[in-house]
Amino acid sequence: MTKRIIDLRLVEKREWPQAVLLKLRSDVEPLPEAAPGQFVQVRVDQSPATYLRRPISIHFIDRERRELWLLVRKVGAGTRAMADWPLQTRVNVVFPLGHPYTLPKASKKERCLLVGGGIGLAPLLYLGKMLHEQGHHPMFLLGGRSADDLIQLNEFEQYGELCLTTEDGSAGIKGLVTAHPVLQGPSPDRIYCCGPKPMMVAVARYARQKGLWCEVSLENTMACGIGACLCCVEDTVEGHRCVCQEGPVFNINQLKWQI
Amino acid sequence: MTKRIIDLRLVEKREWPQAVLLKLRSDVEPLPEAAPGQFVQVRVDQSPATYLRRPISIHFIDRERRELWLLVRKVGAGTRAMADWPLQTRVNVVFPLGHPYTLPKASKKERCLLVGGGIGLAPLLYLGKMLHEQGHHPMFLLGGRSADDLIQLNEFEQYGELCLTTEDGSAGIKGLVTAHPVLQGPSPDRIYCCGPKPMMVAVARYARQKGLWCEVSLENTMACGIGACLCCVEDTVEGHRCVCQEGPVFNINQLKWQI
Amino acid sequence: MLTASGTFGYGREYTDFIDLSDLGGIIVKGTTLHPREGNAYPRMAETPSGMLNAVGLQNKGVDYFVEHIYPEVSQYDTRVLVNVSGSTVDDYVACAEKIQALDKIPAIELNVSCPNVKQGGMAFGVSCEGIASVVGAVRKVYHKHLMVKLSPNVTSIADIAMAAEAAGADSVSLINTLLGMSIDAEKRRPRLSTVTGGLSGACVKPVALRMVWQVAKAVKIPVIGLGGISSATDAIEFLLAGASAVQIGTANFIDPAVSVKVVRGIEDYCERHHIEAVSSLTGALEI
Amino acid sequence: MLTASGTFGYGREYTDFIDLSDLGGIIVKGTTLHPREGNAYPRMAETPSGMLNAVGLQNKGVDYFVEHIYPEVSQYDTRVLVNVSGSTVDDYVACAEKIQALDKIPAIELNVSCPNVKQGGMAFGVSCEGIASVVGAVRKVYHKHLMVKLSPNVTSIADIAMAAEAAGADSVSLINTLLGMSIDAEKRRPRLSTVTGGLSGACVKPVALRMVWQVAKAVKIPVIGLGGISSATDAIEFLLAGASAVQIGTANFIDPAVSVKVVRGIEDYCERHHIEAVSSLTGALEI
Repeated sequence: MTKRIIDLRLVEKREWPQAVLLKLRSDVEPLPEAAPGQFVQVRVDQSPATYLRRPISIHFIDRERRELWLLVRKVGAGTRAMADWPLQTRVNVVFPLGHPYTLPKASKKERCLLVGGGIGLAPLLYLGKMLHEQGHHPMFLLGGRSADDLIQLNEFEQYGELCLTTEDGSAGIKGLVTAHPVLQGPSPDRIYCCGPKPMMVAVARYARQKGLWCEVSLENTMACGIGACLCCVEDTVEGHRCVCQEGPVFNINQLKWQI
Repeated sequence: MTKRIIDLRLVEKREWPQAVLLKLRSDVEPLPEAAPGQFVQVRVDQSPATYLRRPISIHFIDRERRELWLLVRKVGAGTRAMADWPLQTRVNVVFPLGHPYTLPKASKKERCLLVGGGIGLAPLLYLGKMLHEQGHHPMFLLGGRSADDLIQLNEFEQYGELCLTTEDGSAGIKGLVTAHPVLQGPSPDRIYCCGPKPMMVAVARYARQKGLWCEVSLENTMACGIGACLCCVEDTVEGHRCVCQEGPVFNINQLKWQI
Repeated sequence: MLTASGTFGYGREYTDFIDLSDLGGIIVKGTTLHPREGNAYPRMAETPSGMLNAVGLQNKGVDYFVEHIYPEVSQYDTRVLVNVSGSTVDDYVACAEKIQALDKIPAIELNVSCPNVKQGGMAFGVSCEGIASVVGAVRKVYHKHLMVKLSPNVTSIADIAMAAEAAGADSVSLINTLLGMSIDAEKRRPRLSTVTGGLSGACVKPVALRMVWQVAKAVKIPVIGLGGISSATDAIEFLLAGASAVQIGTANFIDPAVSVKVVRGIEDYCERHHIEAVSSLTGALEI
Repeated sequence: MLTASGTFGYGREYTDFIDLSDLGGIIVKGTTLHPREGNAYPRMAETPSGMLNAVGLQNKGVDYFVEHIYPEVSQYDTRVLVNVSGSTVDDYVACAEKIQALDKIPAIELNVSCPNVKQGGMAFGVSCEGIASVVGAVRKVYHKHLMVKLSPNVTSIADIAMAAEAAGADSVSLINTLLGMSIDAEKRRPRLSTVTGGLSGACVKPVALRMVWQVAKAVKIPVIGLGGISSATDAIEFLLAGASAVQIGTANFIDPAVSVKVVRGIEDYCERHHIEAVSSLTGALEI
């Protein structure tokens, strides 16, 4: 997949207390091919505090409308500036970047558990859609601090069953995702995970104990996003590897996490 | 006049090829007292290229509507970012700053010639209004490269007669302001001037030759705007003086210009 | 929390915006034995997240200060320190002696690091011998608190700080400005009349933090940190790196009320983190 | 126009965005005699108008380069230079010799200024004796163009440059990164695993320009300018200050096509100003 630098236009926006959904449209050319788990590097010129691009995972791609959807947690100067963008803002992005989630072969229908915590649910929508389209059976296990974090649920519902948890019990099961009873049921063929590191470690531990296939998506601090600066390295069984290029998605067996 | 740091709201905007008019309203409190020739320091957070505030002269104050009008030439990153502000933008300004134009005594009606070049016409609107209100007879001599530069004329007209020049002849007399025949007529009692330095030097030379009272407004590059950093100094007969504090308005006799 | 010399005038420039008694103190601008007109205009250029200045110690001289400024600033309900500059050791000494006679000035900040004046002190500030000669000479005649402001334009600022300490400094403040330059490509001319000038503002903060960290490990006297501080968070970073106090400089130009906001913000941080004494933050970086 | 070492990988990371033949050349990343895993994560912190990095010369060693990378990069239709780093003089010499054997590498850039590695070269780059020892030793064995990359973390970069010139350097490039530091005030921890790191990006441009100006006046060999260049205007400023060529570094991270835009922008500038040879801009600053 060829990486491109492309100007998009902000055509729709939806805001939650912690996050914002940005729908960016390509007016001129079709969007580049991209796969679930890949990310984009977004230029944020509107703030003196954002010198570097902001890496944001691909939430969804609507190929017909030439729309790239980003689900962004308002956490720092850059993401807050993005949330303040008025409609029609011209947004410069580099994409697709990074190594995507590994999809099962279409021939064998598999049960896939997609586990997302906080803003980590972002990449799972496009992943769920692709799995659903290929005839697999995605199930979404989404966790947050409170109901405020569990967003875009009507979108997720289109592609699979939802299992929800919140730490404060304001929606779904009270507790962390690992407390959800679905994990006590029949084992999935694959686990895809994205979220805060402690949550991913817990999910990886579950997978390791059950001997399940599991991929996680990391978000190490990065500069270039294209494997040039070597800043975002993760310590893997093959040594330091760039999260932006050889990740963000890694199989848990590649990582040297204590699990 | 007490200087204040105050948040205003952009309520109206009008754009020309080279300039933009920004009307900023105070929602909460009345605007501070300010006099013609004073300026404001505008914070421009929306661009990484604008670390310092931008000094902009007061174009007009509509006290009833609590509006401060700024007429801004789109010349650099800061002023272009200002021109891109959407309506409702919260704008942080420090004002009023600097030493204003000297108004004649209200008791004696004087003929005042207000000479503006390019964006230098900005401070003359509020000055013209104040002169007009006090019963003086302001006449505006406004010059630009082309008709595009001669803006807000319907506003100026409310307070006095207009004499126009353009370098390309697209409006008014073709040539510089000093070529306008009004300068060959009866001498005004006072000349107030603002514009590019060569134009102000030419006007100052005219005033000196005729022995006329003349004030000019300088726009030396400045940082603080309140007399603390000593960056914007002008060489005067009393030594280095801060344009932001002891100016921007100086009588030509205070300056060491070669006129 | 102090306001940095050369960025706060004589304090009165800011009284419309803040109450000076809310500050730990102010350091009034560089004062020299003889009056100085400073450098020619232009003296300032904006840079990415910072600015260059080349003011060149414009001031009316120490005698004018004593006679006309001191009576006013001595009334302030805050500590007033005087930044002392010079071209020769004798100048520094003479100037320091005159300030010492002023009851309400508890300390001077010796500026051995101004990059904008030929013989403006930076020559003293970039070698251990140079700094020892000035600090030692002033120490002999000046018996109140002697703060020495260090230049960052050196290979090892820790060595310079140790030399200042050995020569009798009571504290060091750092960093002064980094020597920089700005060019107008269209006009093919430098943007400052002096070609080079001193860089300050947010852009220098990473360098300043590093130097404070290095110096705090090297000396026993208090370190006062400055360089790009514009928020309480910035200030706390300097404390964690080893500063006992901080100065706010260029940020005063952007927000004339920033100094008070930083004071309040540090209080909030301490409350939020259950810290009783701000001083416990000094050097509390967990490596 | 070259792309700076450590910011352009081995060139292939950028071929989706630009045609390498549009560039004057690329400098591939710091290569050492032995493989290096580099520093632990985190290695990067964003700063106002810049970034700190502490990569620590991660690379697979010169033998891997010769065997696996060279065959690919030697096919590029652009000049390929190799940045050579080391911990000892012998390492530099051995590494340079191995690169010399590669036909399609016309020059090396000797990195005596990496701030992120203990014994990473910066110790050599901050004294005249240090730089003379490395440059002199490499010069004896390396007979192609020898560029030496200078550290800005020094009191007098002109002195260092003169020492490099005297020891046989064919050109000097500057500046490498400024040593800086970043702290997370909430966690009270440094943001880099190495505590300090190298500052680059737009924020350092004023310092880089000043140093290029100082060095260009001090040496006769060509000066290659870098430090915060992200536009043709920036590049032209360095040429006017005395650079014969420029490198683009951190800006490649923000706009992967910036290098080609700078090349085109310089052409536009020359056309607009009726300049026939770009070389006539070198040192053309009007003081």
